[in-house]
Amino acid sequence: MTVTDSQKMAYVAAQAADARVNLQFETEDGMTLNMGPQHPATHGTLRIVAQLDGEQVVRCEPIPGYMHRGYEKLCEVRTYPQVTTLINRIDWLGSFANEVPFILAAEKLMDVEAPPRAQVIRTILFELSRLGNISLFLGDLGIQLGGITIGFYAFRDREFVLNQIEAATGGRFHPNFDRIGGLKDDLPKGWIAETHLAMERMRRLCDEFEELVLGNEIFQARTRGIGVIPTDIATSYGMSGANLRATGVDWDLRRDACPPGLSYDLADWKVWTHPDGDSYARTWIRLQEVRESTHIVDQLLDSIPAGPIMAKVPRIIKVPEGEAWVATENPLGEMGYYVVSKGDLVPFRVKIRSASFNNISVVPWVTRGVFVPDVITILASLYFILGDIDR
Amino acid sequence: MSVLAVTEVLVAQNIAFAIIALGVVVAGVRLVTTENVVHAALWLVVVLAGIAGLYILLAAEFTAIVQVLVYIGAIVVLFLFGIMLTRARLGEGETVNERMRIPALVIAVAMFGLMAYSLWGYFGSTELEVVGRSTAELGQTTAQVADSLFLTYLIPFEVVSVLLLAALTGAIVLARRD
Amino acid sequence: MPKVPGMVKGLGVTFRTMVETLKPSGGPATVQYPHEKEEPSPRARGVIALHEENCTACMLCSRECPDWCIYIEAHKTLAPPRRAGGKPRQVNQLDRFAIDYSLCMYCGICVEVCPFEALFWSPEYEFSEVSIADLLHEKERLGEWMETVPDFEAYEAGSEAKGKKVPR
Amino acid sequence: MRTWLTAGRVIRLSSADTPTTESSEDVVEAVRDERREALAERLTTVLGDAVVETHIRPGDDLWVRVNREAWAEVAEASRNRLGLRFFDFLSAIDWLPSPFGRDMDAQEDLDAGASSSEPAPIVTGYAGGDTRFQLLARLFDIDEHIGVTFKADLPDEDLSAPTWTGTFLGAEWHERETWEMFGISFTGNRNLVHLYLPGAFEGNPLRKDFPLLARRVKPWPGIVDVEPMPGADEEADGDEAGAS
Amino acid sequence: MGLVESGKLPKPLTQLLSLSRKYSLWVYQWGLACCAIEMGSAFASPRYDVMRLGVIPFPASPRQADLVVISGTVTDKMAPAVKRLYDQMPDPKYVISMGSCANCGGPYWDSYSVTKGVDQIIPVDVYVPGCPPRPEALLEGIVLLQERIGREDMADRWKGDPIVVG
Amino acid sequence: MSGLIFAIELAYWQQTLIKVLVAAVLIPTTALILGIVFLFKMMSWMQSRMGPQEAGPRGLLQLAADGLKFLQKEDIIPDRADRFVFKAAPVVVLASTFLTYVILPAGPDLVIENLPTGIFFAMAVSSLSVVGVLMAGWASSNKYALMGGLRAGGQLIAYELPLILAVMGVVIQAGSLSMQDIVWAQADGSMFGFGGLGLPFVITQVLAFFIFMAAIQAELTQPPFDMPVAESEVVGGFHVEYTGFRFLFFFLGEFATAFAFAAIAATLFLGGWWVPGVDPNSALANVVGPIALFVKIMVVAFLIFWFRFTYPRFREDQLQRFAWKYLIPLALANITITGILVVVL
Amino acid sequence: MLLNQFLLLAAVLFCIGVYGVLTRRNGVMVLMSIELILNAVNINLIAFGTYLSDATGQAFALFIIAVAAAEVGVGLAIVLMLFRNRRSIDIDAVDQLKG
Amino acid sequence: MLLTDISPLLSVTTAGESYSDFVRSYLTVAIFGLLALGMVATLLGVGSFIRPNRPQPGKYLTYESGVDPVGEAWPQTQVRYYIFALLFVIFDVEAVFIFPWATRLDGETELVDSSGNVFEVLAPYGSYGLVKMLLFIAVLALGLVYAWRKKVLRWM
Ligand code: SF4
Ligand code: SF4
Ligand code: SF4
Repeated sequence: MTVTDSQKMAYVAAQAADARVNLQFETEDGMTLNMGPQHPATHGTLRIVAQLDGEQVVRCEPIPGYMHRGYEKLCEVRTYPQVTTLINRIDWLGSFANEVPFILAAEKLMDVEAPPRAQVIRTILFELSRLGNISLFLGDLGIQLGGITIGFYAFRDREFVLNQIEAATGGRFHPNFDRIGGLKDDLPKGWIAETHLAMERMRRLCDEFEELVLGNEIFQARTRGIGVIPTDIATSYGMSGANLRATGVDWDLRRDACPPGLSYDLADWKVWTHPDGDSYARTWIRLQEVRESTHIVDQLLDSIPAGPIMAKVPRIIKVPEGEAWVATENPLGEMGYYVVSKGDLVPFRVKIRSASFNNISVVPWVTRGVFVPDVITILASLYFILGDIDR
Repeated sequence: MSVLAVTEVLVAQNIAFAIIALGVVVAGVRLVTTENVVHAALWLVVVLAGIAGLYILLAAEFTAIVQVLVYIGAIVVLFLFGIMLTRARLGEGETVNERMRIPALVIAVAMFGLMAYSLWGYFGSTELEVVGRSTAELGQTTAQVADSLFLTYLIPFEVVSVLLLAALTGAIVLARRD
Repeated sequence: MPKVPGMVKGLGVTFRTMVETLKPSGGPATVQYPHEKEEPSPRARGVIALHEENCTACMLCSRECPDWCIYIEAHKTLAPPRRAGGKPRQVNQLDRFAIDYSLCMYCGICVEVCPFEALFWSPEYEFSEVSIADLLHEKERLGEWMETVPDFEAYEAGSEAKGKKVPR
Repeated sequence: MRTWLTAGRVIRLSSADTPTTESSEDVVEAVRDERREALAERLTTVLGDAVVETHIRPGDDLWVRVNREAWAEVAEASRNRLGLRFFDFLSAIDWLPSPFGRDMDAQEDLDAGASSSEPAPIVTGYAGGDTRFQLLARLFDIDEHIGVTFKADLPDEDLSAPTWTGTFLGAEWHERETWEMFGISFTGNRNLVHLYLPGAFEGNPLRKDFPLLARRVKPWPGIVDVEPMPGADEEADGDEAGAS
Repeated sequence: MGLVESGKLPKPLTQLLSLSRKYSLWVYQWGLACCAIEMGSAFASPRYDVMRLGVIPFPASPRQADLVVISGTVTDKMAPAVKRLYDQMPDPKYVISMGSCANCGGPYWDSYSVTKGVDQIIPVDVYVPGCPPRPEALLEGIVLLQERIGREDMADRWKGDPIVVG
Repeated sequence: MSGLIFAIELAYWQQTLIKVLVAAVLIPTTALILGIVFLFKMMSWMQSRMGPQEAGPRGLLQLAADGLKFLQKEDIIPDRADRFVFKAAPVVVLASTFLTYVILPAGPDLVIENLPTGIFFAMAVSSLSVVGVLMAGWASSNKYALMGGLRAGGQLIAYELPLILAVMGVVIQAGSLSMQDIVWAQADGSMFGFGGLGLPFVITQVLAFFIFMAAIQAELTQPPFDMPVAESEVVGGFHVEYTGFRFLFFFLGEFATAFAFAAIAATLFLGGWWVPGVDPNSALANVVGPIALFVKIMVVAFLIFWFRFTYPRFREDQLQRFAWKYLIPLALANITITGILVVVL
Repeated sequence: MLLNQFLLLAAVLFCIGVYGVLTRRNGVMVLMSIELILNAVNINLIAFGTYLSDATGQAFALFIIAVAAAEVGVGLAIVLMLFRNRRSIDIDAVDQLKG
Repeated sequence: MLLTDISPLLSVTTAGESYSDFVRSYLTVAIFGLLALGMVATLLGVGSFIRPNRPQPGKYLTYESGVDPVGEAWPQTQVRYYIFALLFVIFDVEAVFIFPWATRLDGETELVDSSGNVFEVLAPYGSYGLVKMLLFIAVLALGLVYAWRKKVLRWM
């Protein structure tokens, strides 16, 4: 096996970059702890460099980029349908939710609107991807804290949600199901009933999580009062989603600024907030969110209107000139696309505002002075997906 | 007890003693000469374990186990923590005071000569009469140690508690970061 | 520190699960993979099958594929007329049709854009290879996948979508 | 049916009082958007000359183009005086039309490539613009549910702007990203180092003139392999023409 | 010098040894991108339960691993780490490349920051196609690998040329 | 008697040989049993799956396959490691485990050596593993290993104390340090004048039992006390650099130690090899004893692993606090109360 | 076994300890050498205890172990304090401080 | 080891056994210690015949999550472990003193000579001994309280 020259160069370059970071952190006393790029606590490929005094963190810097795949550039050379299938890999756990804001932005520019049936199904799938995403959070949090069993339960019950997503869209992970002006296909027979059952399973998972982890005194001791983020810090970092709601801000894009094209107003549900802003609060909020999501899905399933699933759009999609910003409440937080079109087959510029990027940039601030084990809980409770940070 | 058996026990004892003594002395020498402080602590473990073996040979079971429990299990650990706290570097060569080496050697050898001379003079080839007696007869069972501690030396025993308390408070005051 | 209830409840959950797993009626959630296989849903995007007769080598799939992983070679020939008496049509004769499954991102765009219903999704997923070159499926292999293509399922109530048929 | 504990404040039901403040759907018909106009007005009064141009798409969004020099004050004033406390993102746009088109080897793209020899005119988007590079940032008011997209022109010869990190802590990473992707530097942000790319990476990927090598090197499978034959092609060609 | 390397071990013994390697593949918990989640499903979901096959996902450090599943996108920034961690695994070691990204760049074949296939930096034993491959597909890849291990020539594997980078 | 010395001498070597062989087979076997039954099977069941299935019938040979596999793994000693200490560390840990087995009685005569200071000896040798762990952590010259080793060291010593102090209550009641005597004391005891069931000390020493269980959980670095080996932080802790069989020594050593501790707990609190209804003086006790002990050990081990698979982990300082603020004062109180009761009653 | 075996071994250890105390500049090493000396004393105590068939030897050995524990505790604390304040555990440096 | 020799039922603890038996039983202990070494050596020795050895650059680098190791091999740690270790040492010593006391608190102890005859019976300590030990424990508990109050039981 040989290695190409470019590979060699990249190798050397990357080593040099790593070394520089190390140098920066190397000081007279204390020790520099490197977590990642391969480290179980960093979901793969985030790198955390922490300068320690004993077990206390003096300075901690996340180093992203190990998963940078260049979406924004790639979007400029792909047609709109091709972009749809690419961007659902950003937050790979809530793939369908990634497609939606982009599609909505394109719809806004083209001035089309999906038919009601498509809107409701879209919303259902959006919530299903949220379930698939956050249920993994619940499991992963347990694993990070040493209670591995809940991880298995989460994976077990998550399968039911994935099954439903696959049955409808054909992809467990990357559905590529959302289309400008509607959806690719209609639901298969029997899907609604089965989804109801899956929701039951999810609620059971929530109960199990509550009993196994959330109610556990050890867990509470590990998370309460750890990693407190005050509201103004959160907004100044642009944190969003459950992380923001855990600081007491009553703000949910689904309710407060739902872009046209999603039908959250058909369901009766609740936005939860928690005043503490600590790791526990973030976990708690997400747990409640899962429960609310199951209720939203249940309600929407019963109110799918009959009708077409696709509005009239030209076969070859050319989006008229203009700029549009659409943000939705994705599982990880606010995800927005700023789409600039020049009336071409391809978008001129797509700025992807992903939630984790902002959420995780708070890490240096919040980990100052905490202990190494707390870094793990804080990271786990902030909940990030590497693809969502690095894009 | 047959003559054969007594000799055999004696031989076994002496072999054991020889092995242990050799180990202890070698480890002790390595302990004071090694450059690496962590290695020194580990040599100390060898010395201490060897000495525990000696205690067993002397039928002092309880102290032997205390030796393992307190010395190896606690004091060495304390040493290791202390070393890791002070960032013991490898091979720095600065740990030995070169100036003192020869004088120290002279002093040590001289002291040993003096002691050996006087010990030999006093005790000559006094036998330790252990074979064929029970540990109780040797006065070394745990129960007898307990009686010695709690009946005979009660005051020192209580003083030990105060001493430990003092050491504890003192060390906390010293080691606390203010 | 540890109050009893929360920790005891947790013990209950794990114990319950264990009992459930061991109960003959409950059983584990496991599918014993190599011995028994779970049927993926009919829409699952496992592998793309090619119905060669339908393909006109129009290149649409190849053009729209974001990964450029469909290789098509064709040449023009004359085909017998559709209706009796008509004049012979000029058609593209497919020489090569290959999908590089090591590169394909399983997005389904090719299947979607094909105007002649020549490409289908099959939920098959067992085609790992020891050598990466074997992941380039030529049209014969793609044709074999056709057998595994499931029929389209019916739609949920209230749908206006029309069901299609899989050519066999 | 909710049996689980409630914690934290009691929260209103979304459907009970979906806030009337957000009215994007209701005012689609409306030509005017009073809320955004009022905000634009306030911005102009607070920022004074710094505002170069504003643009409103009724019921959708507000674009404000400001002076580069006032870039830092814009953030400060927006956050402290206008209530735009939520920091969404900060980035930039390169308005240069891509010299490579879609970077496909396809016929139509080769044409685009050909035309790139003489630079195509730069056309900027909403709220106008005079330069190739434009900063782009978005702030949001969580209480009023209204957001503003800020833009600022950057002259080619001095691609730099004051930093926002003094006001929005989260801007640091965004500025690093922008620096890395566009080569725009931010005075005051001392931490401008590579965020995503390996340290020795050269070039600014999001600039339009940064080529994607793989797309240029790999032969496009569909085009190369077909020998074009003289003579008309019926249905397929029509589609292709449309697809281009 | 190992006996195996010289190929002098009797047949039944090598078979036994191969059998043990086949059924004890400690796999290194390391995911790179979306595929990692499907790998996680295969490892941690009771529905797939990779432990049945003797693939034990305990080790978090490469030192105790036999198998690494490169699941996801390898970026140029990540490539040295991939290589390093592969190096740090003790021989005999196996690699499964999971998903289009790891196979040859996948959806990011034209990206400026993605390595076009992990086999450019480390040798791969089995390629699992998919984006992401279903957990079952990974299981199939593992079964394939196990078959391969079952009949591999130990002497060859032991002697295989070391790969040198840079 | 004296004439037999020579014969006994021979018998001693024969006996010792037998003992060594038995131990050499038994100790790994116990580790394998615990590993298979609890780590692979029970854990899987608790997570609603099946665990290993393919290796051997129902996957029961999984660990055997693992062992054989690890034998074939390359032996890597990192460049920066301190080679000698690196190699010695597993031996120390293993020796600590082996020595604990010496005093475990499986029947009235089935004991390797019935030392008069039995339980005290066990406590002392189990504290040796701290040194081994610190050696491993330090010698790897790896940050995770060092942090893990120090954490483990700090934790092992913190919980060594509750362990020792919890034993004290039993010792007071039994009036002896010998493991056999403790079993006899339980066999001879009576509950409210009813001697049929004896008096397993778990009844009088509930508090001590609780403390003991918590402490062995910590000594085994199992959740909720597994911060030293936490995978999500220090990537396995002190054995992060160990490969192949050297790693397996730690891995299996952990289970062998778990077995030994479970056996100690079973002996101290559940009556050890003694079964109600079997005359402890009869030869039958030597047959039933090991079985009874095994069952009791499995019960205790089940508890240990049940906790392990259920709880998240404490933070390092929390578990230290837990030991110093709760377990140790409780254990001291337990000694006091037991002492008072024993003297007064 | 001769009593002298033990006594002489103790003497050797004692002298090694003395050598260590004199030559080592590292505070921790000095403490370890002191442990050697204390252990030498303990061997003597126990040997005499056994010789005289009396548990007193062990009792005193226990006391010495307790004292040793206290000594190491305080001694290391002092070394640590020195290290914290002066970033060195060279005890000669302390002398210089005095002089 | 044999099934025949049944120990007599004990009502009071005896202390002492023949010196030879005593030393011999500890010989077994030593042998078991060596057994660990022997096992490690044997298994690694066997392994060396069948395991591969393929030195490669990078293989012997310290593992640090896939990047170059940072800083010194043996970095410094912190003080709090020291205090815990110290506390442990002190209390360990205390525990050591409690053990002999615990065996003697209740029940007589018979001392036997080498031929198994009881030559002395030690009386239990009873309440007198209890008070002494409680005093001892109380003094040290004071130390724990002190440490607690000084807040060294939490991480500093
Ligand atoms: S599925 Fe997508 S990537 Fe794969 S061949 Fe079809 S269009 Fe190309
Ligand atoms: S789009 Fe369909 S008909 Fe056209 S080339 Fe592809 S498979 Fe053939
Ligand atoms: S192959 Fe597909 S699913 Fe896997 S990492 Fe790449 S993009 Fe994600």
